[in-house]
This record gives sequence, structure tokens and C-alpha cells, in this order.
Amino acid sequence: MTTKDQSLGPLANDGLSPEERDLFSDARPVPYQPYPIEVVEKFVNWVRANSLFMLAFGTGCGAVELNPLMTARYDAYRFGFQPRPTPRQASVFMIGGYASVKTLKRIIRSYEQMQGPKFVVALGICPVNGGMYWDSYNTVNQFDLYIPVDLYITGCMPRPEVLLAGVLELKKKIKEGRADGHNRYIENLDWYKANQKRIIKNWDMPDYSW
Amino acid sequence: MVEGLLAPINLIIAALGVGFLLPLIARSSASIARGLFWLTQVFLLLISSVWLLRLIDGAPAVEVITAGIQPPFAINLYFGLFEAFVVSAVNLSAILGSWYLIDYFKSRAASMSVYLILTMGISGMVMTRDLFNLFIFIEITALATYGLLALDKRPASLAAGFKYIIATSLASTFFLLGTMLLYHLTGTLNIDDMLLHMDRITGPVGLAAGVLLLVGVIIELKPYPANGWGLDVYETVPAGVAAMISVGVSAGAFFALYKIVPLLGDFLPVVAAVGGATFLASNFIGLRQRNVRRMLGYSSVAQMGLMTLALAVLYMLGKSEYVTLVIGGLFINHLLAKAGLFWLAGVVDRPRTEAWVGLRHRPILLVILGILLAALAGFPPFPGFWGKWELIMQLSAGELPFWVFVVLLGSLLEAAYLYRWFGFALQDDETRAPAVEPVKLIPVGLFALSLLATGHLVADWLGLEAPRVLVPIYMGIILYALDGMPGRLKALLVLGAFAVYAYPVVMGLEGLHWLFGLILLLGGGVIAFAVLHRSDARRGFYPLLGMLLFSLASLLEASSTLEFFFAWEVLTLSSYLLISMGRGAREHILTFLMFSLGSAFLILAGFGFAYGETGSILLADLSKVEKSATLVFMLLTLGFLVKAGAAGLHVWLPGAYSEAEDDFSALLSAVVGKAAIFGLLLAAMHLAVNGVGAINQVLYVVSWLGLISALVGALMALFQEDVKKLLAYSSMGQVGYIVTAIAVSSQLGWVAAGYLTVNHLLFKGLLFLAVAGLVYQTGTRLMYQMGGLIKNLPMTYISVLIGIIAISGVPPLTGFGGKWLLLNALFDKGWYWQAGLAFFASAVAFLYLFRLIHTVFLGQRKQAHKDLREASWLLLFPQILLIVAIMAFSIWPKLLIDPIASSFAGIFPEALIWDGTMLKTRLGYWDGFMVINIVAGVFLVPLLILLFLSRFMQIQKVKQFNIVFAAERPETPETTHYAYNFFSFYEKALGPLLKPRATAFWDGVSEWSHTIGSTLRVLYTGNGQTYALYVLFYVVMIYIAVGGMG
Amino acid sequence: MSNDPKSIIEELSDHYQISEIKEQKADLLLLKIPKEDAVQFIRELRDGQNYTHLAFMTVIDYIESGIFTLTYMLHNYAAHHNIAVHVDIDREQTEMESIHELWVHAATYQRELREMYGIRFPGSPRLDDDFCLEGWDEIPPMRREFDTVSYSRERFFDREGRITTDPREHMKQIMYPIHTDND
Amino acid sequence: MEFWAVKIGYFLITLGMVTVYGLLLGAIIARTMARVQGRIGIPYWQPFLDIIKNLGKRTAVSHGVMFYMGPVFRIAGGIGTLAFVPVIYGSEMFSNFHFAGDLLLAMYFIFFGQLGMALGAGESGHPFSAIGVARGLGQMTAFELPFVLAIIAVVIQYDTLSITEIVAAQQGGVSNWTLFTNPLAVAAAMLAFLGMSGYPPFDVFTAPNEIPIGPPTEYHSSFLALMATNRAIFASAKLILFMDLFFGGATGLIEMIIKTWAIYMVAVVVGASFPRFRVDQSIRFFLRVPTLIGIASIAFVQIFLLG
Repeated sequence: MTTKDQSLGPLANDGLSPEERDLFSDARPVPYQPYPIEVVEKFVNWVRANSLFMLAFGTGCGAVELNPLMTARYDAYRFGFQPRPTPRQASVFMIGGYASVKTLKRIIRSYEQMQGPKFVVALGICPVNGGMYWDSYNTVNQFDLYIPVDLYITGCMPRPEVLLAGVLELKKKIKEGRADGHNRYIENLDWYKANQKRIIKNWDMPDYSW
Repeated sequence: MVEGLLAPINLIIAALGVGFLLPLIARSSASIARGLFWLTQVFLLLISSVWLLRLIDGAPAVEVITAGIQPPFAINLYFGLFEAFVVSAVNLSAILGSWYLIDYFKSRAASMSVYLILTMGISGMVMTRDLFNLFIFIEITALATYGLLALDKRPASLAAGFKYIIATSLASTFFLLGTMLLYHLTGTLNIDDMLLHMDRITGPVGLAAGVLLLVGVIIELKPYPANGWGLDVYETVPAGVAAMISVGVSAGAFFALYKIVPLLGDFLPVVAAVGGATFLASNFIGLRQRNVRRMLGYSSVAQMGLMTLALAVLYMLGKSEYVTLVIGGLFINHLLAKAGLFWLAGVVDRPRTEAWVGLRHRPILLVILGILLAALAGFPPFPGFWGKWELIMQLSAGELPFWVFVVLLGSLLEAAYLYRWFGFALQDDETRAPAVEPVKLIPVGLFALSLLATGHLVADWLGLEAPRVLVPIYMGIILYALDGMPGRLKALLVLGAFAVYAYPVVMGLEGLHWLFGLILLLGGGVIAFAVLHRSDARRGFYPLLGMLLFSLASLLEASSTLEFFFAWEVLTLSSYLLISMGRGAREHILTFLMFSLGSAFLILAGFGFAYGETGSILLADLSKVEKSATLVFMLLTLGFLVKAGAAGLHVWLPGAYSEAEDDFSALLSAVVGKAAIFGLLLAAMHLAVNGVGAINQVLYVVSWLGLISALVGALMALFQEDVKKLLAYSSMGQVGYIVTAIAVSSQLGWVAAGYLTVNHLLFKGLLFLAVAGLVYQTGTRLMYQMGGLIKNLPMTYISVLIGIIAISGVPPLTGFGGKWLLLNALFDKGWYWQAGLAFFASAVAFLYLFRLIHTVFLGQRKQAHKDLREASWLLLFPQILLIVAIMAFSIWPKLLIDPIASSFAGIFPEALIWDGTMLKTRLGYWDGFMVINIVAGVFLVPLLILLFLSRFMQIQKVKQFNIVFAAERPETPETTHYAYNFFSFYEKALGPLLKPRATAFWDGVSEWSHTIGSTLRVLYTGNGQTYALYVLFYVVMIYIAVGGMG
Repeated sequence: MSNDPKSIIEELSDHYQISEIKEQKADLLLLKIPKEDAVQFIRELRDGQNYTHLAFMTVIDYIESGIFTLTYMLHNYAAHHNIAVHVDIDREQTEMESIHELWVHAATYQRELREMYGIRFPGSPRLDDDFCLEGWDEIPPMRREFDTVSYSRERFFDREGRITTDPREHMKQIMYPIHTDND
Repeated sequence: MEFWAVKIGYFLITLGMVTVYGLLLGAIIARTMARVQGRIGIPYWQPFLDIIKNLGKRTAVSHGVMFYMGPVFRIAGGIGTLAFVPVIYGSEMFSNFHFAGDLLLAMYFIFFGQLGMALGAGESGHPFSAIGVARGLGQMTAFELPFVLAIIAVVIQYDTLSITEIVAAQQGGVSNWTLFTNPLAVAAAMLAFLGMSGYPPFDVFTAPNEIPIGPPTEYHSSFLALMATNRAIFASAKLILFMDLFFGGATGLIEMIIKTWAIYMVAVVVGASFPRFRVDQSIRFFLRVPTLIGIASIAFVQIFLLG
């Protein structure tokens, strides 16, 4: 089942000093294929949609709108949506509003450390076009240049109801098998990496943070 | 003509004549004088030794009365076996001593003659049977000594000589007065005649006479506190002279005492007290000494005190037939060792003990020093060992526990300062190795060899099968002779010889001995195999290893307490020396030795009291002890508990186990430590099973002690950063369980003890060997400097993994069986509280075990360890054997439990029932075979499921740095590896419970001992007049003491 | 020693060239001091006058006058009084004596000022380490000559279709038309 | 052979049942907690979906052999513990492999999974895993003491180490339960149970915000699924052990479900009402009052029950 495309060779990891290079893995990720049996794939997609583990990483000011989602008023647990403290176990990455260059670096690391299939939801107007920070020296304007986004929820800030609607929309997308950000990222890894490295000047981590 | 020349009287005449002629001849030709001096000495030695041989062959003793006139106007000599022996020894020391004085005598012809006269005086003191003659010879000796001191012409010598002459003059005055009074009472001066008229020596006059006579001689022996005058001497004169004073003069004086003791029947307790006080006080003061010669001086005085004590006590008890063995042994031991040490002090010529560092790099010198010190400290096989053994036996038999205590305490103190000195000599500092002319070592070496030879002779004479008992020693000597060979060859030789020797030994044993034969010998052999991994020569290691392994065999073969104790002491000595080879062991070896000796002495006392009751030294006859069974059992148990590292008595253990060389640590913890368990079981088997006296209460206390050790060991192990220290504390804890199991004293308990012992051997050998490989590869013992080594040392990792599962008691490996048996035994006995504590201790043990494996093998690997290789296969091979054993015993516990149960068969009612593979007790049941199968099943099925699922996942192998690190990248492995102070919160939680109380207590004991030493020394003002006054006071005190008795 | 801030300043005026004294609020006094005397003066306030706390330090960019005005905000706990010490430094020769020896935490402020304005404080610990920015290689972003809009356009690529409005006008027209009357 | 086939078959049934029950119990507890907070909470099938979702993950990373085997050790520990505890008294089907060993075996086997998990987490190289393990193990030693004391009291009381016999001795009415015959032991054991179940105030070893859920912080995908399954099995096994020792065991499935749920609720209710202890505080807590109660329970048995 695991078809590893090694034609492109391992990653260069040239942001690291030579001594540091063998501390990190330099393997190149490969996209996964759907399950050979379609029913299984559909079933699993349904399950994935109903078991959304969100990475609890407040990347921007919008993260403050995520907390009410878990309270009695909105109770996102009903929809199988729950926070998870480590990227390893999470499947949904909520980008909480604007992303500064410095945060973007951490977002990339965390995103790459999540295990596929994984989904990205960007909330607020800032990830879309920079929002009120459009002219900042420090805030990215088009978030999807760096990370594949499955769903944008716009607004400054979007209220929890909107977020909830977004979650439901995401579930629909997953069920239909259209949330393919994970594979898109890996298939276009070089493009994404070039974009990322253009703005992140001190790239002192491996090219792909396993 | 020849016969005439050889007449004993010539010992006096020749020395005297040449002595007076020498100064004259020296004026004309110094070289002729020197030639004559040597010739005379040789002649003296010749006479005495020829006579010694003749007397040994059974020739009658010679009585010499000169000039046909009766004493006191002529000389009356008696030359029997003892006399010949002592005179020969003195002459030998004199001639060998003058070897060291060649340069000294070149400029001092007069000294040569005084030296001769001194020898003559001593011979006279030994030989004469006439009190007045004795007085004369005492005077001659004293004057000659003074002469030697005065001719040295240095202010210090002069001052010392002055004090000396004042005191000895006083002494001889008293002696003369006493002689007069006795003559008045008995009308004779001959000791033998006086003995015939003992009945006349009565009343106040008789008393005064006795006291004066006694005091006269005793003062010569420098009793504490009236001995301040005698000690400067050792420091100031050349080593050869000091040796002569220490050995020769004291020998003469002591022989004089020996002669007059029969006259002093009533005063014997006082004499004993004088000896005992001197022995103890001098050794206390010796602790404070940093000057080698002064220290040796105190040791001399102490030895004289011990001999005085022994002599008096043996006469008191009417056991004069043991005088030969006890006094003879102690005497020859003292003579050879002390003379040798003084000479050595002269050869090395470093006044301070601290300055002796670097001797390690002069192997011959070190070996000689080692032999002499071992002899002096009473280690086997030297004559002092036999003497002390018999002395303790007789003291115990005579129901004199106080004196037993004094003798043992004094000996312990003496060993403390002697071995502190040796510790300096063992220090590794090549730049400070002394330069010594080999020729100078001949006499010392000769004495060292004589000590070995006499040791053998005494053993032979005692009727022991000397070659068998002494086999560890001979192995040591033989291997030492072969020490030039390549390391691995020597290792193979040791192992081969051991295998050949041990196989029939094990085959010939049965019961408990057989079980421990397997544990100690088979286990020892397997673990000792690991020494092969080092290819360097390891000078000195293999002889000592041979000695150690063979002494284990001897321990098992021992049928009498004497043989047992002999082997035990050899084991102690060889482990001490082996530990001292560790690089950082210096600080810990003295503690190790002190506790080991303390333990040995407790055992000795125990054996002594057993002998006292039954009159037998057979081990089997220990079970006949009834009246003093509690005492004997307590002493033996305490002794063995010290070696088992029970809480409070464990302070020696961590240092010794961790600082010994890495492969030896395994042997030390896994095998040598088990000797104590063997001893405990032996003692319990013979004494505790009957439950006489208060033994059950003792066992109850022991059960708590064992578990407290288990808990303390586990808690201390939590906080160690040093991987070997962790294992050392772990050993302490695990042995604690064994001790408790023994204390349960039922079939379940002892089977548990045997099971735990075997298991501890397996897993601790495994862990120590694995750690040895680890330390060897990484070059560090600190766990936080390691990490992530599983990929580099996978086999070692598996060893440690199996080891910790076996230790922690997690099913299905062997550890659980031990815990199950132990807890069942405790429940069965009704010791519920102990069971709770045992549980808790084993849970705490789980913590340090995880830390061991985590911080070393898991977590982040340091960049420096990137290219480390797996440990040598020679080191892994014994580990594999041990793993195989653990696995086999895990699958078939019956393999292990059946033999253990059979070795205790018939002692207790059966409490273990086999039902197929199921083991049942009154309370519970356990089917080890089934458990391991079930566990294998529940482990393998999920594993297969996971492997299947893995086919549908792309599992990427990543490095340890590919972690979620709060979205950051880890900085360096050092900062990412959580290892240092791993259980700091536990320390915080338990707080004051974890203070090192035992260490503080023993530090206190050491401190107090030194303080006592200082306090006792306050009396020494250095002022001659004060010393003279002390002598007078002393006489008065003795008079009062004796009068009070009368 | 008087607790009254004014008398303190008067007292210190004998030794220091204090100018532009202004009592902003009851508990805040502004003053200016020449660059050379500044650290000595602050030390005097700290040790002699009980202004033991450095609340913050910051800088104002007067690009028109070609100066940076450093502000040290000192606080007196006993009197609950603040003194803001202004120090003018040249915008081109941006160097100032460090006060990290007076307050350890000043080093952090100085790192920030170094990063955001390019002011150097020789001797201040870890001065050149990254503070907020990582791997910044342009002119310091808070200096007023730094053109943040073109930087953003060049780097972060405006998304097509974005509309920018003046917030004030936008609010007036769309969101809150009623309020415009009362404004 | 046939004996084994039957036994294994029965055990598989028990195992499946217990797994389902354990997962459902988790959902029930979560819903109960949600109701307390005024929420509806997760659907009942959420734990199952989570496990399937994790099994359905398509990528994973492995830090090494021990990392890979850690969850296997863990689940083996859980299944093994269940295997050595009889679930329903008097039922051949639900008695598992209790005949392989007694109470001591079950108690020591609890460590098996902990050790394997700790090793796996250790190899991940994550410092938070190690910190979590250190804290967890440290706390475990502390609550082990009152637990063991309580068990000793029970063993003295019934004079046997066999779990079945302990249950048998409690049959014949509520008043025969250890809960009523030896309340001190039960008190000590239940306090220990609070620590064992990892709810507040004793949840510092998984502290999600400080050391992201501690030991399993690097685990994901199928590994996590195995661990979640084990959580259900292991928790149930422990509950069943407690039920057997202290609450009269169970003679039927319904009784078992009610009793174990009730025992679990103790930890949940306490957990819902308390903030978190630091690990040294929880160690000290367990070594004080619960230990004293444990000691008192042994004394109680020795004095009053045995005379």
C-alpha cells in the first residue's frame, strides 16, 4: 500500500548546519492513496468527518473566538469536534486569524507534524488578504501561499456561530472527500517550500518537520 | 671445638667481647671493625639458629651457669626452645636491621659496638633465669638503647634518649627493689627456685615485691599512659635502630614479663588491664598519627599491650597451653611485620603518611607493604591471624566478653590507621613514585616471605589441611608470579583453574552448601568471564581475582568456623584490594575495609562464643549452642548484615560497588555480596530454626531491617546520577528483601530467599555487566550524559531491559516469582506490615529502574555518541547466558524452585505444593508457565494487529529530534534530554525523610574516635620530668589496684 | 531629603542641566537631560531619590528634527511618582550608554530598541540577538523612513480584489449614519 | 487443547464485551460531565469513531522499535490485567484466566503496561513524555501504598489471595461486602483509586496544557487507537478488580455494569470538583491520610475481625 516515490531524493535540509543535519530526518513525504475499496474510503471519510481533533494552538487573535465553541452555549463536542493538545494527534488545524512571519514558521512545523489526512481551517479575514494588517511589515497577506487551506471563514472576527457553521461545512467537504489539502501540500511541496523560505529568513529547521 | 664455639653462652661473650673491642679496632682500621661487626652478627645468628634447629629436633634445653659460681654473682642462662626461637629472631632482625645501617655505621664505629651490646642485652634478657641477671640485662639494654640514641647526636635524639633513660632507670630501680624483696622472702634469685617457694611470697612485703617487679618490667613495655617517654625514640633514630627498639627491645622485655608472670599469679587481672588499656589507648592515639614512624611506634606499643593482655588472660584462665600459639603467633607476626615496616619506612623515607602516594607504581614495594600491613592487621594467613583467632576463642571460652570487645575494637582501630596509610600508598600519582634501590628491599622482602611461610607453618601445625585451606593464597602467589603474561591469557588461566577447582567442590556439596555452591561458584565463573573483554595486562588484578574466586570456594568447603573465618577474611582482603584498583575508589576503600573488618570481627566474636559454649569449632556444632544462642546469632547476623549492606550499616556499599572497576562491580554485587547471604542462612539454619532464646525477636527485628534497607536502597537509588551508584543502592535494596525472607524462617521464606538470591545474581550480574560495557563505551558513568543509546548498543539495551523487568517483579519474568514467594511468606507468617512495606519498596524500585533505562538508552542521543559501537562480545556473552537463565526460570519456575526447596528440605514443614505447573501456598496460587504463555499471547496478538494495520499507513522512520516541541525545533540533544535530577519532585515530596542519617552517624563515630585519640594524647606533654612523674604515678596506681584486689 | 518631586529637581538642577521640565500629571513629571549626563542622572534618581523602578524605556522618532528621544520612565514606589527622563540622541549616530547595570531588565528594552530602531547600547547583554523579529535583514522596521506598505506588497503580495477604505469615512457612510449628525 | 480453545473463546468474548463497555463508559462519563456543565456532550459512539478515525490515519512516524512496541506493551498490560481478574462470579464464561495466578499477579501485572508505555514514550525523545512518565510513576508509587495496605487488610480478612475466594466470601447480601465489613480498607483503596484513575486532582502527569498530555504526546494514528482501546480495557479491568475486592463482585452483567459505573463515578465526581495537585503534593497527600487509613484498616482487621 505504501508507495514511496523516492525519485526526487531526500530533502536537502540546507538550513541546518552539517552537524545538525543528522539529528533530523531528511525523508521526503509522499502523498497517500485512497483505500482500494471505495466503501471503506467512504466510511472512513464519514468517520473522519465525525471525529475532528482540533489542534489547540492559538496562532492569532482569532483564537479567542475558539474557546466559546467548547462552552455550554455552542458545545462543538456534539459534532465530534474537540481540542487536542498535540499536533501529532490532531486532524484539524484552526488558523486563528492573522499569521505573522514568526508564527508562520511555527504553523508550518505544527502542520507538518500532524498526520494525514489533515485539514486546515483559516478563520478571519487576515489569512485571506491580510485584513487590517495588510500593510504590516510582519503579517502574511495570502495564507494559502504557504499552507493549503481547506476552508476560509471570513470576518473580523467571525463569531462562534460562524465557526460552527464552518465546522459543519468542513465535515461536508470531508465526507465528500474534497478536503485534500494534505496531498496538495505534498504534491506541491517544492512550491510551498519556496514560498515559505522567501519570507522566513532564518530557516533553521529541517525542510520537512516530520 | 665447634661445639664449644656454639655454646649459647657465646651469644653473650662474643657480643660483649667484640662490642668492647670494636672502638679500639676502629681506630686502626674502620673496615676491619666493620668486618668484625658483621662476622659477629653472623656468628650470633648461627649459634642461635643452630640451637633452634637442635631444640626443634628434640634436644634437651641447655642450662648454663658460668664460672662455677652460683648466681647472682655469675650468669645463669636457660636456653630452651622458646628462648632459642626469640633469640634467633632477635639476632635475625639485628643483622637484617644493620643492613639498613651500613651507611650509618660508617661514621659511627661506637654505634656498632653499642648495637652489638644491645643485641647481647636482649639475648640476655631472654635467656637468663635469674632475677638479678635480668636486672643487669635490662640495664644493659636500656643503656645501649640510650647509647644509640645519644650517639646519634641530633638534638631530637638526645632529648628522646634523655627521656628514655630517666624512665628506664626508674623502671629498673623498681625492678631491683622488687628483686631484693623477693630475695628477702625466698632466699633465691632464680625464678624457678622462687616458683618452688611461691608460698613464701605473701603479706605486704610479698605484695610490694610483686608490684615492684611487675612495674619494672611493665614500664619497659611502655604501658599507656606511662609511655610518653618511649615514643619519640621511634621518630628520631634511623629506621634500623627503631626497628631494633620496637622489635628487639620489646621482645626482650616481653620475654622477661613472660618469665615473671608465673610469679604474679594474683596480679594477673591488673596485668591484663594494663595490657588492654595500652592496646586500646595506643590504637586510639594511633588514629591521630600522620607520622609513619610514630604511628608504627604506637602500633608497637599496642601490640605489646595486646600480648601482655593475652599472656595475663591465658594464665588467668589456666590455658597456658595456648600461650605458644597465641603469644607465639602474635609475637612472630609483630616481629616480622613491624621490623619490616620500620625498615620500609626507612627505605622510602617519607615521614608523613600522606607522602606515600605513588607507591602503586612500584609493584614490589607495594606488595611488600601490603603483606606486612595485612599481617599486622591480623589478616590470614599470617601468624597474627591464628594468634588472634585463638585468643578470641579462649577469651570467649573464658567468658570474658569485655576483653573480646577490647581486643576486637583495638584491632579495628589499628587496621584503620594502618590502612589509611596504605590508602595513600595506593593513590595513583606516577610522578611521586619513590625511587628505591632494589638491594635495600632484600631484608624486608625476606621478612614478608617469612610471614607467609610462618603462616603456612602455623596452619599446618594447627592440624588444618594447610594446602587446601590456603589455596586462595597460593593461587594469588602463583598468579602473581605469572603476572607478566598477557592479560587475556591470565584471565583464561584464572578462569580455567577456577573451573577445574570449583567443579569437584560443587559436586561434593549438598543442601544449602550445594545451592550456594552453584550461586557463588557457577555464578561467579559466568560473571567473571566478563574480565576477558579487556585485553590489557591489568597488573595485579588477576592474582587477586584468583584469590577472591578461590576463597569463595574455600568458604563453601569450610567445615569449621576457623576455616570459614579464614576464607571470609581472604575474601575481604582480596575484595578490598580489587576495589582499590578502581580509579575513584580511594575515598571509599578505607570505609569498605573498616566495615568489612567490623563485620568479620562480629562474626569472629560470634564463633568465639559458640566455641565457648560447645568447645567445638565445627560449623555443624553451631546448632548445639543453646545457652548463648541468642548472643551468637545476633553477633553473626549483625556481622553478615554489615556485609549485606543493611540500612544503617550500608555506608560502605555505594562507594565500593560503584568505584570498583566496572567488570568487577558485577562480581562484587552479584556474587561476593551473596557470601553474606550464605553466612546469614548458615547462621539461621544452625541457630534460628530451633527458636531457642530470644532468637525469634531477633528475627523480627531483622525482618524490619531488611525491608528498611529495601526502601532506603530504593529511595537512595532514585537520586543517583551515577549509573553504578544507582545499581549499588539497588543491590542494597534487593538484598534487603533477601534478608527479610531469611528472617521469615519458614519453608516459604527460605525458598523465597533462595529464589531472590539466584534472581538477584542473575539480574544484577546482567545489569552490572551491561553497565560495564556502557561505561566502557561512553567513558562516563553519569546517566544524564548518555541517552538515546538504544540504537548504538541494542544488545546491551536488551540486557538492561530484561534485567529491569526481572528486578521490578513485573510478570512474567522471574522477578515476580520472588515477590510472590516473599509476600506469601510474609502473609503466612502474619507479618502484614512488612508486606506493605515490601510492596511500597518494590514500587519505588520501579522508578529508578525506569530512570536507568530511560536516561541511558532512550531519549535524545548526544552528538558525541553518534558513532558508538556495541560492547565487546566477550562482555555480552555472559550477559546472554544470564538472559537465557532468566528466561528459562521465567518459563519453568519449577526448575529453580525445586532445587531450592530441596536444599532446605526437612528443616521446616512443607508449605509449597506443586500441582502440575501450578504452585500453591496456603493463601494463593501462581502458575508461572501459564502466565508467561498468556502474556505472550496478549502481547503477540496486538503486535500482529498493529503490524497488519501498519500496511495501510505510511510509517516514516524519523529521528529523535523530529518531535513536537511546542512548535519549536529542539535546540541541542543536551537541552532536550530530560535526565538530570529526574525525580526531583520526589525529593521535594519526601524532604527531610531523605537526609543521609547513616552517613552522618558513621561520620560521627569516626569523629568521636579521633577525638578520643586526641583526648588520650593530651597526657603527652613532651616533657621528660612529667613523664618520669607519670611513671611514678603509674606505679602508685598499680600498687593501689593490686592492693585493692588483695 | 524632600519627597516633593519639584524640590528634588531643583536640588539636582545644581549639578545637572535639566530642561523642559513639565508636570504632565500629578504623578508624572517630564524632563530632559543631555545625553552625556543622562546615565549619571538616572543613577542619582535611583540611588539618591528612591526612584528604584525602571517602568519602561522607549524611543520617539523625530525624523524631522533628526533626533531620537529616548524615554526612561522611573517610578518611586514610596511616593507613587513617575519621572520620565527624555534624552535626545542623534538619529544618525544612534548610540547610547547602556543602563543594564542599573537594572538588569533594561537589557531587554535595549534589545528591542536595537532591533526596532537600530539604536546601539554598547555592552548591553545579548544586544544583537533576535528579539521579536527573526532573521530581519532590512532597515529597522520602526524607523519612520522604513516604507512598510511597499515592503508588504513586495513580500506578501496583496490579494487581488482587496478594497481599502478610510475607516472614518466608511463608518460614517455605511455603519453608523446617525452618529454623523452629532459628530 | 479443547480446554484452551474454549477458554480463549470465552476470553475473547469477555474482552470484546469489556472493550465495548469501557468505551461506552467513557462516553457516558463524558456526557455526564457535559450535563454538569450544561452541555449535551459527545455522542455515545464518539469513542468508537475516534478509534476508527485514528486507525484510518494514513501517515505515521516512528521513532524506533520501542516507540512502535510501546502501545503494544500497553494494551498487552491492559488485556493481561483483565485476563487475570474474574469478571463475573460463578460464571464460567466470564472468569477469564484467573486460575493462572492470584491477586498478587494481577497487582504486579498492572505495572507491565506502564513499563512498556514508559519505554515507548521514552524512545520518542520528547522531554515532556519523560516528564510525564516520571510524574506518573512517582504518583503511582505513592497511591500504591494505601492501595496495597487496603488489599493486605482484605487478604487478612478473608485469609486468601485468590480473587474468586474473596468474592465468594462477600456473597450472601450487601452486608457481607468489604465496603461494610471493612470500611477503612475501602476508604483507603478508593482514595488510591482517585490517583489511579488520573482525574483531577491527580492528573498532573497528563497535564494537557503544560506537558501536552504527557507520556503519549508523540503518539498518533494506530498507536493512539491502540492506546485508546487499552484505556477502556484497562480502566474496566481495574474497576472490576475494585468491584471484586471491595464491593462484593458481580453475579451478572447488569450488576457489574452498575457497580463499576458507580465506582467510576467516585473518581469523576471528585475530578469535577477539584483543581490539580502538583506531583509532590499528591505524593505527600497519598503518603499521609490515605496511608494512615490503610494502616488503620489493617489494625482494624487484626483487632476486631480476627480478635
